[in-house]
Formats: sequence, structure tokens, C-alpha cells
Amino acid sequence: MALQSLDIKQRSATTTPAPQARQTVEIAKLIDVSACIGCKACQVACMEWNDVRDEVGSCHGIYDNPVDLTENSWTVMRYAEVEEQGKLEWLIRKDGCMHCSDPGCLKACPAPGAIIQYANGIVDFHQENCIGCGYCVSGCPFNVPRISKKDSKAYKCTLCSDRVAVNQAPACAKACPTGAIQFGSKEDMKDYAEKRIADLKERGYEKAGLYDPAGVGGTHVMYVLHHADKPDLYSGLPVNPSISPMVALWKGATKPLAALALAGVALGSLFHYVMKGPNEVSKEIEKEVEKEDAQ
Amino acid sequence: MTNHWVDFKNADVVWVMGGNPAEAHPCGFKWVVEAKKQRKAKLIVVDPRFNRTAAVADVYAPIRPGSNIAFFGGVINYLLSNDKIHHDYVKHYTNAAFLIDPGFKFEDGLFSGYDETKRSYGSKDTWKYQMGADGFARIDETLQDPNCVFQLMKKHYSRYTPEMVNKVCGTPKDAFLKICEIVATTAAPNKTLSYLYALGLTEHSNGSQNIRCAAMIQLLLGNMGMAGGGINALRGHSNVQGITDMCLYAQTLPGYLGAPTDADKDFATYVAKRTPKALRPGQMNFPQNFPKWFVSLTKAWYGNAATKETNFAYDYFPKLGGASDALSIFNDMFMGKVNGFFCQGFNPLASLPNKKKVGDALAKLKYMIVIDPLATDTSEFWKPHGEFNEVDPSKIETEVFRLPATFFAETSGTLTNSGRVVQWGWKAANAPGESKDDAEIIAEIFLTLRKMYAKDGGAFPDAIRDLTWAYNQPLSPSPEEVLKEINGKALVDLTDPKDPTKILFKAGDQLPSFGFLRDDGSTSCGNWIYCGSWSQAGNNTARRDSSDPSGLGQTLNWGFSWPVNRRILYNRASADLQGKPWDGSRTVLKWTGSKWGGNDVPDMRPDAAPDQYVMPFIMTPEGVGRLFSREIMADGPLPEHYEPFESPIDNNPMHPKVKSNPVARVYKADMEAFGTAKDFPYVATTYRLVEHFHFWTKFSKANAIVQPEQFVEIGEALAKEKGIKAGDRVKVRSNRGFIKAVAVVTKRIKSLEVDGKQVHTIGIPIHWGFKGTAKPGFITNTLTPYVGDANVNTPEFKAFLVNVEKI
Amino acid sequence: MQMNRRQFFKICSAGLGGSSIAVMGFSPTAALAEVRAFKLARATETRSTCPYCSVACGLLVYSTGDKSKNSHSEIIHVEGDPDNPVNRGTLCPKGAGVRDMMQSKDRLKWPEVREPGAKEWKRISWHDAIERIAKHMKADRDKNFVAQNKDGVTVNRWPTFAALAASAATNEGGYITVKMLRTLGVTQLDTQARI
Amino acid sequence: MIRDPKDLQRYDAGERANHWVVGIAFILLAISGLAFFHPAFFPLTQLLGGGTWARILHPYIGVFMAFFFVLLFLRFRKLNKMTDADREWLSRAKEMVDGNDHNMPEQGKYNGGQKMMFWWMTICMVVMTVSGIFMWKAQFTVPIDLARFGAVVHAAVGALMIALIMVHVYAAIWTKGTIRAMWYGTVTRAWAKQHHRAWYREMTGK
Repeated sequence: MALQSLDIKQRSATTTPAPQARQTVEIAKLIDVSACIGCKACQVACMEWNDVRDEVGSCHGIYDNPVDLTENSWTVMRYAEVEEQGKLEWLIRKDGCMHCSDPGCLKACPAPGAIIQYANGIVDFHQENCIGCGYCVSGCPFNVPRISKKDSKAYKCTLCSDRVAVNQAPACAKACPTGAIQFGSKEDMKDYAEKRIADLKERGYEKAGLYDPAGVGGTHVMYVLHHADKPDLYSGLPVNPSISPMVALWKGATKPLAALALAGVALGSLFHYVMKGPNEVSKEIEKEVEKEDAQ
Repeated sequence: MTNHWVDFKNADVVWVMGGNPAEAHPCGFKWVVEAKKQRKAKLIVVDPRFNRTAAVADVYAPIRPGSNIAFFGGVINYLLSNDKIHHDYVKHYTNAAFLIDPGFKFEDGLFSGYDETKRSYGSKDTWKYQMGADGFARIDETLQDPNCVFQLMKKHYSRYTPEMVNKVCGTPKDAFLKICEIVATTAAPNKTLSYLYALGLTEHSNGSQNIRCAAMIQLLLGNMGMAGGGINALRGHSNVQGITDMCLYAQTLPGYLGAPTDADKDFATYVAKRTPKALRPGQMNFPQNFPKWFVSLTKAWYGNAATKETNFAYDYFPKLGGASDALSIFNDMFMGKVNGFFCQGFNPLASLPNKKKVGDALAKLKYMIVIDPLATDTSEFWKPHGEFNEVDPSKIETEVFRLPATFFAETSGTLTNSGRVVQWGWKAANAPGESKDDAEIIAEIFLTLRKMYAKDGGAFPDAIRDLTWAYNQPLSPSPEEVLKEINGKALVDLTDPKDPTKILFKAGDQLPSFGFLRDDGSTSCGNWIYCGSWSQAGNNTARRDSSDPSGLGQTLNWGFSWPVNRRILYNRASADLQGKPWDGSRTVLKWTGSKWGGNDVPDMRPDAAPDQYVMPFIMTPEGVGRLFSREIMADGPLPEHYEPFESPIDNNPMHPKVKSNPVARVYKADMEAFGTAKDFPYVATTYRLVEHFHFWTKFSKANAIVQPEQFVEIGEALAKEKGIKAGDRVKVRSNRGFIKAVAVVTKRIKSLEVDGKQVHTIGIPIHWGFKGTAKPGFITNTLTPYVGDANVNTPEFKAFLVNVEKI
Repeated sequence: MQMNRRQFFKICSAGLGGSSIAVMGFSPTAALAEVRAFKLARATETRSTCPYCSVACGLLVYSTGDKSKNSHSEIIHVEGDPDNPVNRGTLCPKGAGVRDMMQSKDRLKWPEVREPGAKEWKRISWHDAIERIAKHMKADRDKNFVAQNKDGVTVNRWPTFAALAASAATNEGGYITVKMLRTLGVTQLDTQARI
Repeated sequence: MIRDPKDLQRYDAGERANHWVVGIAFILLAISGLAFFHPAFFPLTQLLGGGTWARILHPYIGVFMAFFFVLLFLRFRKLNKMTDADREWLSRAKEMVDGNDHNMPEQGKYNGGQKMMFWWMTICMVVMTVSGIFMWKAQFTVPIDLARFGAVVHAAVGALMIALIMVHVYAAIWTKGTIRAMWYGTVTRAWAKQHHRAWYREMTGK
């Protein structure tokens, strides 16, 4: 076992399973929105660790900057001013890859080994294998991957796979000043979330809860939300995300059906030829034509 | 701050008003979040804007900029009238029981003794304690005497009703009362409130009194000296605390030793005036040690020239001739009274109010020396940068020198955080190009001057000649040598005063504490409060043991906390008269039977048994905390609400005759440059954003990316009125100039009803300028008024008037 | 036929496997998936303090090289010092991006002078800069120094020279600065702490 | 085979070139398309210079093919109008497949099956082009659900199209003497009389 520093669970566009014998700990990042002050330390720590720098943009009349994820901004804060029952709340969510257990990007990816899901749950893009088709963009239920304008490769949060591989927390989690980002085993993170949710409920957020959507098999980036019943309040966090049925159809049923259909046509033709023989001009007509020529 | 960053986690209630730690101090704010998570603490935020601290607060209340004292007064009134105070604490540890001169009065907005012609309190005699025949202040332990501080306070603050708070501050009454209720819970002896503030309290014409209000509330609640309590100035730069301790400002010498003024004709007068006598029997009255600290400083600076015979080189210290704060300096400069200006790591063009005035002042200099790692706006005040800096260089005769300095990790040395912890940092890389350390640059300038004076003579060369400069490499004083000098050492063998045969320290030994400093010239110490930072044991600021046996976050073996490694000031007040902690689960100090022990270095004579009644506030001659500040403040012994100099309302609702701070210094031209609500109907307040640090990070690409362009924040109501949409460009004008910026339209700034009038607030972040990587912007302080706090002249950046229009 | 999502996916993937066999595609290249190498391996780690706010967070500054004679060190990364009791490894967006500040394109690299009326900077040597500054200072001081005030009290001050000092300099730098300024007689002195 | 001067000209040079331009483009598209569609075919991308080149070229080849298909369409659309005879032919297609053309009605230049192939190809071309544009991230940005819809349609219709082309090719192979029409343009009169009697009459006047 040599070629990877993290065990692989599955790789894109590969029909045979990766070695599955080793059982390593499943990790997760927990974002406690109720403790988030929207300081963007995670954004800058991400830029600093991964050596990516976006363009200096401009102010769009909101605090969000950069305004959206890009190939150089793998995480951004999204700010929503919500007024419910006269109480103003500023719901600030760190957006980025959710590292789904059932990753739509990986499902959609046609390039073998361009997207890897590690056994610990990290879904990582390997740009050297990426062909730049953007299928991952269509595959993602959270609108995360971005194609670089410079090199046409897809980029997104790696969950700092290079740090996790040497047992360090992702850069954002380490930096987070208020501990709104926690990192550990998925089980620990769920336990921690439970405590936070209990505290929030005591403070009057009766609908507080954990966002770990089952539609994508659970995620390795989870949120503690004060309003878990309304995830869309948080700048449009999907209420019930899943891989789009169209993508499922495209990368699911279509594949075997089409392959079978094509094989059927090919084999059908072959056997038709073998069994029925060629469709030749009949001797009769050949003679007729010869006769005409003789005239 | 009286406590320290990690100590916030010990609080039951955290009250932030006049600060925004989530944005300005995120990593310190973590301990507030920790208090919420671990202790179920409540976080209160009072601010004109629903800011990022408010985003995680339990209770938020809006307030009109510049009306803090009305709010505080309301809280004091609530606590007093609902009897929500910590009685034993107030009675014994504050001056509540002290009797004040019967002539003391407050009428029509003025305290007794006001002199209108001088705009100051000419006589403060009535602000003093009644003195008994025994030479001590008189007290009434029953707190019933109408002239006792407690009764005077009750009377004074009875005017600050919830209705009045609502009228002046615009804060909804229910939100105000809810906050009072939560604050009042900490009057219980075992509950604490940690008060957090920063420039939101200081940058007002009543800044000092704002802070006093917070301190008074903490005294009433018995929260000073407690773990999870205190009054905590969050402060600004990484070493703003250390530079303040080193006293790089006119009024004091290192260690807060009052600098001599023209009134201090000779050494004896100077020392006598600064060495107080105890106002109550048996009190420590620690400032009585002033001569030891001052003499040790003179030995550190002038060595053998500082002897008894020369009055310890007293005349080598220049005497202050008058005001000398940043505003007065630039006013003098503006008047053409200054030739040379030394500008070290400071960007006054951006940082001081009224950029036009500051720029014009700089243009009147003959020469200016800028020492900075970065190409600051100030260093290019003479250079045209479009509409951001419209100047004509051919008309500016200032010769500007710009010297490249090192940045933090390019040099070693100590920084002191606002929890007073002095920490050593190590050099990680060389600075670019030919950059030099500040100390090297100073050494070069100084030694060149010394050579010139030695060769050619000149005005008063004595001090220049005699200044100690015994560094191994004179042109490059190492931080190690300098810190040792600051710490101080024995100059001769020091013997034990109780046993003269016993030698405590040999000549040349580093001293472990200021307790060993002497006033006879046998010790030297560059800054008494730093004594102990580099003892014979070595560099204590470089200690890196972060163990925390108490669980309170005291980490006594991490770095060095002045004074004498004490982490919580006034910690004697965390225990009752008998020395039993008010809260046994958070013991800071306790009387062990023979001495003070616990989890901190005692802020008390270690063997002062409780029955000696030595009170906890050892830096005051009375030994107790001051609810009534005697004659110390310029604008009154009890804080009173005055309107900002630019106010949206016509009168002070508390007292129509006196609108704004009656003793704040205003220069004539600046008075004329104030705007009125008629032309500038909206209140503006300036502030910082989490993505940027002052005017520095506009040079940092990462920060320019996460907040690239100048903007102003406008509430939805005003935006609708003015037809402004988010993302539009707007022009904001004050009577001193204009800026243009993108509009952020938000629900987070509400318009408030103040004194029957709807008042809108516009929020203006400060971080942009014409130099840097971020998009060029206008200097926000183009707008701000040139007036400061009545006591310390910190500019009134937080409340002024503007108008806004879409462009 | 009733089918839940999981069964559906199973069937699909079985079909996918089956169809691969059916079409007997080419064998894919070997699966290489290595994470990015940990970039700090063998970097030099230095403990420092963040230069920005007064929380004064502990920093770990990582630079290239091992401080050997011929290797020039360059800072490649900064993150929080987990041992520091206050920040415990965390950093805010300012601290986390401090490398960009140190390596800003606007860092000054050599002394410059802007002469009266000039439109541009002129590079000068340290020697010239210090000489010229000292000459200015001495001439000004000698001319305007006040030894005694009008009441005859010795005041020894230099009123025509003003200084503003950094709040981000080290204590040692600040101390040296105040020591010199007071000795020269400067009383027009203030610091960023006022503001 | 020796060419007989009496052979009938079925396609002129322009038509043949047009057909093969489209055909070659189709093959390249099919190869790269299958590679993206199913991992088993991914190594086919090597034929186009690797995955990234295949991704870059595929849509451009698609546009190229669409353009030449339009020309092809304009050339042949009149000849492919469906008639009653075509419909009858189609209704008896099963017999044809069984190898029994005795009951098949007389056919013009194209029989009903060929015409159906023509119209199916046309529909597929349109659908493939439009859905391909939805997927072409390098050039177009469409709402994500449209891109997803495009992907399903492109995949399914692409497979259908490949199947149809396989039928098309097989039909040419199966019906001896057909392929030469697209190589050098002529067919024997006997071939024409056998398979496209009406066209034969039209061409020979018999």
C-alpha cells in the first residue's frame, strides 16, 4: 500500500472498487453557525494554507467578499439579515464543499481519478486528472465546484487533505477564533453538536438542530443551525439536498441501458447477418439487367 | 484591562458597549464565546449598529452614537433604586461612604466651580472629601449622610429614568430594562460581569467619563478584582499597552510617572506633588513609592550624572509647557509653530480628525522623518492621488525623509497585550532591502547628533552627552540588553533593610520586583512596572509554560504580566473583608491564615491580615475604588451626559443650558467647522471591520480580497428615503469635506426616535486610503470633527453629523 | 415495483459494472491519488507575536531554509501558535493573512527623500539620510531650544519639534525612542494609543 | 470491381465529401462522447490526445458536424419526403429484415427506412447540438438544472444516435453493393432495380 497517504474509498470514473480492507476513522468538520461571527478568518486561512489568492474585487453593497466561491476562493462567508417576529438575526454561514458521503461530483465525473473520496470522508479533486468538463458542477447539489478560467481545472475545498493526512486539522478549523468550526471524528462532532443544540434550545431556539442531510448520505461538513427547520434562511442552504434526479439518471440508469442498447445493436446486427445472410441483388434482376444490356 | 483575555471565560455576563470585539479582537472574543458555551453566560451588546458581536449576542439594544452616559446613568439609577448592588463591597471597597464637601453641587448641567471664561472648572475645592481632625477623609458607614458619595450618586442619577434613557439614547425601553435586569443579576457576590470596551467609549468628547461610568457600575456590582469581572479595555495595536506603559506621550515618563511641568519648579516640588499621603488609616497608598521609581529611572537614563547632588539630573527632563496631545500638536503645526516632525509607525493623515487640516499642517513643516515598513498615506501627503488627495506638490516645501523599518517578525523583542502580558517574539526572517530596526534607526540618529554636539557644541548638550548608551553594539542596541535595562538592576550590593549584614543582591544583579527599588540612586530601572520581566532568573517574558492549574486561565508561567506577574488587578477585592473569596469556585485570592494565597500574585501586601483593614485598591491613597472621582477629572466627579459637539438634536434633554461637554477643548477654527443638524441631519459614526486593521491591511492582498472597497452602511429607512440601493455609490459630506463610497443598505442600523425626532445613523468604516493593494478610497477622517475628550483629548470619531446623497 | 433510492443506486451500479463487462472497455490506468505534500515539512518554525491588535496572538512563522549560511530564508506560511494561552492556535483574518502584509508590494526597501517642492521620491543612502536628518534636527534645536521659561524656571525643552510614536513597535524600540526624544528635550510627543 | 459506364450515379462528389465529413466528425464525437459517458471507454480519449484534449475538441467537432449536417440536410431533405409507398414499406419492414423483399412496394431513391433514418438523424442532431450547448461549460453558462437536463438528454440521445448509425452502417454492409455509392458514387443498375426500382425507372427511363 504505497501510492496514497489516505486510504481511498472510491474514485471517479472507475468501475472496480478501491482496496477496502483498512478501516480508518471517519472525520468531519462541524460549523456551529450560532458561534460564527463572520470574521472570514477561515477564508483567509484557507487562502494562506492553500496558496490561493483571488482578485481584489469590489463591494457589491453587502459584506460578502469574494461574493461567490471561485477557483481561488474555496470557502466564502454568506451573510443573511433575517427579521423574524421583530427580532433581527444576522445569520452568517461559511459556504464551501460539504464532502458528501454520496458525492454528486464524483458520480458525475468522467475522468478516472480526478475525484477521490477518501475513506475518512474527504472528497478531493485531483487537478492533474481533471479534464475540465465541468460535470462535477452539474453533479453537485450544493453548487460548489468551480472551473478555473486559467487552467480549466475544477477546484474546491480539499478539507485540507494534506493537513488531515498528517493528522492536522484543516486550516479553517484551526484558525476559527470563536471555535465555530470544530474538527474531529464524525462521531465526536455529532456529540459536540448535540451539546450545542441543547444550549441553543435553552436559549430559546427551539428548532435548533444538526444539518447532516441524509439525501446525500450525510456530509463531512455539518452545520449546527439555530433554525434547523429552515436551512434556506442561511443564504439558501438546500432544505433537502440530494443528487439531482437528472444527474442520477444520467450517471445511473442511462449508462447501463445505453451500453446494453449499443451492445444489442452491434450483436443484433452481427447475428442478423450470420443468420439471415446479406441482402444481395437477386440473380433474376441481374439477368434482367444483363438482358437489357444485350439488347 | 484589569483582567485578561482568557479571564472572559469566567464571566456570567459579558457586557459589550463601546467595543466590537468579534470584529476588532476575534481571538480574544473567543473567551466570551467560551463563557457562553461553558458557563451559559449571557452576552449583552449595546451599539448603534447590530455588528458582528451582536450576531452572537443574547440581547442587543441599539443606541444613538454619543449618548452612552445617559444609558450608563440609567443603569446606575436602576441598580441604586432597585437596590441591586453588592452591599458589603460597596460599603467597604468603594468610596460610597466618604463624605464630600457640603459645597458640592450640580445645577443646570454644571458642577460647582465652573469658570465660563476659561471653559474649565476653575475651582474644584468642593469636589473634595471632608477631612477629619486626624488628617484622614471622613466617612459615614451607614451611607445615610446626604453628603456621602452614595447619597450624592443616588440624587445625581435619579434623573436618568428609563424614559429619559429612551428619550436621549433612542434605545427602546424594554430592551434597556432587559439589559438592566441581566446586569443586576451580577450584584450577587458570586456572580460576575465582565465589561468590555474599546474606542466606542473613548472616542467621544466624554470618553473618559464613559469609562468611569462602566467602572462605577462594576464597583456597585462588586465585580472588580473578581475572576470574570473587571473593566476591560480591549485596546488597539499589538503593543499599544506596552507603548503606553513606556509612556511615549508627553504627560508621563515610563511607568506612568507624571512628567514634570513648568509648575514643578524644582526636584523637591516635583516629587512632593506626586507622592500622595494616605487618605485613610493603614492603607498601602502604593504611589507613595514614587521617588524610588523616578530615581531609578534617572539612574537608568543618566547613570553617573544622576546623583543626589544633581537632583538626579532632574533638569535633564524637559518640562511640559502646555497641552501636547496629538490634536494640540497638529494644531500647533497648523499654526506654523512646529518645524520638525518625527513620525514613527503612525499615519496621522489617516488617523487624526479633519484630514484637510492635518494635511495643511504637514505642509507647514520644514522637515519630516517617517519611519515605517510601509509607504503610508502620511508619507505621501504632498503627492497628488486623484480626488483622494488633491494637493499641489510644487507649493509644499516640507522635506520628507522616509526610512524603511522592520516589520514584526523581522526583529526580536517584547509586545504587551491588553491583558498586560509581556511576550517575547523571535525574529523569523530578514526585512526586505535595507530596512532597519527602529532601535537601530534611533541609535543612528542619536549617536550622529551626539557626535555633532560633542564636536560643535550647541543648545544644552548635557543630557545628550550623559545619556547612557552602554550597548555592546551602540548602533544596534539588542532587545535583550534594552529589556534588561528596562527591568533594572542593583548598582551596588543591596542589603536587607531588616538585616544589614544580609546581601540581597550583588551589584549588577537584575532585580526581580519593584519592591527592591530605592530612592537613593543604588538601583536603576527603566520602567518600574516592568521590573521582574528580566530578573536574575532570565528573560521571564519568554516563558512558555501554558499550564493552568486553577482552570481560571491564569497561566502564571506564561510570559510576564506587569505588575509583578499579577494577572488580575485589584484581586484582593475578590475576597470579603475576612479574606474569604466571594465565589469559592473561582478563587483568585484568599487569606490563608498567615498570608495571601490563591491563584494569582496578590495585589496586596502579602502579610496584610484582614484585621488590618488594608483595602484592595492600593493605587489610591484612600485604598478603595472611587465612585466619586474627587478633583481628578476635568469635567466633573460624577459622569454627566453631554451631547456630542455635533448633535442631531437642538438641546441636551437633561439640561437645556449646557449642551456639550463644558470643558472640552475646542480651537476656534474647529468650532467654526462644526456642522449643524439643519445642513447635516444624519449622525455618523466611524469604526473598524474585522477584515482590516486600521490603515495597514489595505496593503495586504489577503485582506484586500476579503474586503476590497470602501463602503458606508445605511439603514433601510434612510436608504428608502434617499432612493439609495445596495451597491449604489454615495457621497457623504460633513462640514469639513466629503467621501464617496459604495452603499451597504442594511436592516442592522435602525433609525431611532430621540427627543421626539427621528434620527438616522450612517456607519463609516475607516480602513481605506490612497495607498495600498485594496481599492483606493477616501480617508474617512476627512469627515470627522477636530475635538477631543475633555480629559485626554481623544478625538470624537464616534458621533458627528453628515449628509448623504446618491451619486 | 417499489424501490427506494439506495436500492435504485445499487441496481444502477450493478448495471454499470455489468455493462462495463459487457462492453469490455479498455483497462484504466493505475489509480494514483496522493494528497498534496505537507508543505511545512523541514520548514524553519519561529515563534512570534501577531503585529496587529492587542490580543497579541502567538504566531508560528514558517520560513524556508535551515538558517544555514548560504540559504536565504523566505517566509512561506504563518499560522497560530497552539501553545499561546490566549489564541490557542486560532487567528483572525488579519493575523491569518499577515504574510501578505510582510510581503506587500508597498514595503519600503531603502531610505528616500522628497525634497521641497519635488514631485517624486529620491533614493538616498542611509548615511546621507541620517546626516541630513541630524543636521535639520540640530539646527532647529539649537535655534529654538528653550532652556528657561519666562519665569526663570529651567524647562530645557525643544518646542518646535514634534513626535508621534508607533503603538506596534516593541517595548524595547519604544523605550529607546522615548529615551532619546526626552533627552533631546521633546515634549510635543504622543502615541497612537491616544487615538 | 470494374466500373461499368452504365452504372447509375447515385451521389456526386460533393455529396460524398459532405457525407464523409459528417461521418468522420461523428466517429470522433462518438469516441470522445462515449469516453465521457462511460469509464470503460475513457481510454478512447487517447485517440484525441488525452482526456483534456478530448474535452476541448468534442464540442468544436460537434459544431463542425452540425454545420456540415445542415448542408447535408439541405441537399437531401426533398428526397426524404415521406410518401404512401414509404409508409407501406415501413409497415412491411419486418419482412424486409427477415430478408424477404418480395412484398415490398417499389421505392424511389430512398426507401421508408432510409427516410426515417434521415429524419431521426436530423432530430438527433438538433437535440444533440442544443443539449451539447447546455453542457459546454467553457463557452456557455446556463441554469444548473438546464445543464443537468442537457447532460441526460445528450447522453441518452447520443447513445440512440450511435445505435442508429450502427444500424445505418450495418444496413450498408448488409445490402451488398451499397457502400460503393458512398465511395465513388455509383451503383449497378441491378442494385438500383432491386432496391430502388422507382428511382431505377426514373434514372433509366425504363
